[in-house]
Amino acid sequence: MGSVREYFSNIANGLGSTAKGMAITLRHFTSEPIITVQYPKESLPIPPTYRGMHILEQEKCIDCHLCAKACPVDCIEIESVKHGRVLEWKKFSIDYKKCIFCEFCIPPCPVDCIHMTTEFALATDNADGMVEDMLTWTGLRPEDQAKLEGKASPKKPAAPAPAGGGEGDARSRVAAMLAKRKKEEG
Amino acid sequence: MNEQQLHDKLRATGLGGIGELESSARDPFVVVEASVLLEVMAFLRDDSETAMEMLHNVTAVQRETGFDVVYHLCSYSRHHSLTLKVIVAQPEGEAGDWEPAVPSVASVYPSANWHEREQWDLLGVRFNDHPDFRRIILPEEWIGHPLRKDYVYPSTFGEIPLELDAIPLYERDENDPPKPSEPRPAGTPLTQPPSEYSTRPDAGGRAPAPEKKGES
Amino acid sequence: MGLLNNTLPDNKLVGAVDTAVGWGRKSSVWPMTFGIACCAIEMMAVFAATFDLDRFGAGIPRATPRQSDLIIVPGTVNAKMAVRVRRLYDQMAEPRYVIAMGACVCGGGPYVKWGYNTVKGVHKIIPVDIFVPGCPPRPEALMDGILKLREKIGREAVFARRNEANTQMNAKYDAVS
Amino acid sequence: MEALEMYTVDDRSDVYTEELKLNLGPQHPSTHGVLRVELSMDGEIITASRCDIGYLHRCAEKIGENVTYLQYTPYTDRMDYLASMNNNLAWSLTVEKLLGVEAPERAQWLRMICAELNRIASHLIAFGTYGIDIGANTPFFYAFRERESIMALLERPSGARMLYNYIQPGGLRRDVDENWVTDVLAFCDDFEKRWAEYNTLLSNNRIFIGRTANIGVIPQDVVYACGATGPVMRGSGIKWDLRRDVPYLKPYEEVDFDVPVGEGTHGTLGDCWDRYWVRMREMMESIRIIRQGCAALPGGEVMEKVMKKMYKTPLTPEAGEAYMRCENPRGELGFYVVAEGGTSPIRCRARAPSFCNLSLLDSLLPGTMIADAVAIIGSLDIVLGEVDR
Repeated sequence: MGSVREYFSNIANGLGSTAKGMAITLRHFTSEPIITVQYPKESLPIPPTYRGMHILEQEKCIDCHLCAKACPVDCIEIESVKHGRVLEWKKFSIDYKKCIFCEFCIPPCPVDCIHMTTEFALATDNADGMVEDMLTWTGLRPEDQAKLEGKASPKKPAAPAPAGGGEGDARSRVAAMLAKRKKEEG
Repeated sequence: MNEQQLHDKLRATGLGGIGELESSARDPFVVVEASVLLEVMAFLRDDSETAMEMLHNVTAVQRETGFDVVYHLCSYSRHHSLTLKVIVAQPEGEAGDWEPAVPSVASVYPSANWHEREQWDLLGVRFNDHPDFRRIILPEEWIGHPLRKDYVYPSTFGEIPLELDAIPLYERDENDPPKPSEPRPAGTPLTQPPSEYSTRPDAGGRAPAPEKKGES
Repeated sequence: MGLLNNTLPDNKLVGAVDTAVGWGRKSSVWPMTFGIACCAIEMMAVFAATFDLDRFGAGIPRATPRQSDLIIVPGTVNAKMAVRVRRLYDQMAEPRYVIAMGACVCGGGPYVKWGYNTVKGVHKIIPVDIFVPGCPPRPEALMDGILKLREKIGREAVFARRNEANTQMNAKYDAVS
Repeated sequence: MEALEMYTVDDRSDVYTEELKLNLGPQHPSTHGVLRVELSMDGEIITASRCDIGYLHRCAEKIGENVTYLQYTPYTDRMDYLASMNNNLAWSLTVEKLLGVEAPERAQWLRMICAELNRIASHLIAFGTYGIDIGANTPFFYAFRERESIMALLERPSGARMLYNYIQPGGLRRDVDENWVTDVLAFCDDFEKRWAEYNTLLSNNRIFIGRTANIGVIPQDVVYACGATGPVMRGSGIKWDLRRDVPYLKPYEEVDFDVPVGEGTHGTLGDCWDRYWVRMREMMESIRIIRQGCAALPGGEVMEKVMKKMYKTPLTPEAGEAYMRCENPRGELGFYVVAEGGTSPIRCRARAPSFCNLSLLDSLLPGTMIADAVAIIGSLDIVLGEVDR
């Protein structure tokens, strides 16, 4: 008889504690704020320190390869020809198939030209499409070309770096770059 | 007890083959002959003053002259720890695939079981009288012990391609199977860095020369 | 299906069927409960309340490959695991889709150089539809990948591509294994 | 074992059972990753089990011998990916021990706060997935909601959601922003209310107790013999916590907290419920530590000045070796590093807590029912990334 009572009291206990849990769920259903983020329309707030896709301020870059050296996975490839202080760019690519977003490429830069942005949506259906080209132009810029051909004295640097912190500049460039990417895609 | 007292205690047991307390490294350690290892371990575990209840870690280290097998013991009731080391020197004229052997301590500390299997798997150190001596992490058919300094990186494992530029399985032509790639020299990584700049010249670990920077 | 494809004219009716079936498929992409490594935690975050993949009809992770349409490969695939991944993929019913999540699965990631044991990208083993790089990708990035996959499914002709491609691929795989 | 004898040595000789080999995993929703267990079954009773690991082996120790000390920090993230902050901390402390430097005071306090926050996040995953293992789906959603808040907090200074790479040899990569401490304290207040709800939802649920109490009992001598640490050890009633007994960070000496141990509340000491309950109470202890840490947080630098140049020139410690133990959410993580000069160590061994905890499994499973096997694996709370490395 006792075991039968125990059996049914166990069932009653189980149902009771389940009901308590359901009460909590019901309370959350009615009174808690909605936490779901409707992703394509909105996104979680991303802090400005977020380690997303890189951005390169090409006119500042002095081709020192320190970022490539610091990279633990060798995902940065740089290729350029130096004409005195003028640089002829061939390649500056980051392979997002390898990149682990560790941010070790940022602190060694002596001229502070490589940054990380908050861009994260890199999904693609192309196996070779994850190598991003960071360059805004390749080869020489027209004014450098003219100078080199005219054997102008290389007193002035070809592209004077903008004075002061380039933070705002980099951000606006990110915006432009993202707009460009969006345009290409759709 | 500190390490010095533990060492004195060990010496007082009268067991031969217990070396000096080396304090040259950051963590002091005691070098023990392989022949008395089990006795030393059993003493450290059973003595009420040392009371080393747990074998925390077993590591094998490959050095140029041979192998070190390092045991980290710690006591939870007495709040102290001790590092023991067995040094197996590489005999003259032995090739790179030489397998050192030490006695297994799994009979004293069962926790050594998996640790020792892992060291065999990755470094090729034999543990004699181990209860279940086989690979633990890598597949049974794996060739070589990857943590050896002269390990040759494989390009495939069975049919599974392991190289970055391998042809995918489903794109292979059955009439024209891919040629087996050239065996790479020992110690060469699977992918070469894209340019001479993007790897550290002394990444091999042993070369002590600090890097010279052009910029600074 | 190839027969149907050859005999049916490319008319409005077939187009309408294509659209309808494509809409049905893309609105119920059921992923498989399959976690390997770090990325699996972010994948679980996508299934949880904050991101709620159920909004796209993909929120019912199935425990068996037979019932699932999508395999998200979240985490490093090594030599021992690659055989299992291949087998899981083989067990899935057509139409089946693959999302490679994370840098390791897209092309080796951090283990590309010294990883004696890791497969440098799961597309060496199974055909991949969408790559989501990142280490690990944010949940939003994975959802971006799933949205891209939905677009891709919607564009697909029902009677054409996948059957042909997969029969050929399977024959080739059977030959090598 | 009693149950085993009851079923195998029975007199119903007309009931013929055949031994069945069952593979649990590597793809199985309740093995917490890619663990494979070969089970020999007699009906529903497990007679023998054999663990097969290595499905997530990622060559971490080989990589450690080939990259610099700083570059290895992101790889430690990927070992125990649920507690990256603690792994970073253990690695940084090992390198600091090797170099003989010490992080500034503010960095030490921030390290402690971040590590404790991550401990809560890690235990939340253990709580949520354990619920799923037992058959309760709802706690998973609650756990992930709170985890998202922690992710958001840790993302602000570190810049990543999961694999932070924030604690580095010599200190922290950057200081926290000015509102961070306030937000952490607000989270603490919020979390205490949620924690009470968790207990109603799962801990005190009658069915949950029935599934976990008196299951998978680990006696104390087995804990020592198999080298189990962390909540598995404390669940068996051994009061040991490196944070209290061998403080590896200065702030741990100054803050006041308890070490929860299993008490055999629902029957035997050291069962699955005890291990689960130790984790739940550890979350509250972490909240206590975080509160005290936030109150006592000093000002100053967060990175040692001499260490800042490591980003450009790789660190080159002198020849030597160091072994450092840290209390991770899953147990004691030990890094053993042997340096011979040069920019990389010649041996970099990680003693992973999950690896040792998992070695218990083969001795725990025989004699239990197949449904309890899932409860036992879940209560050990393993992370396969750490088991295989």
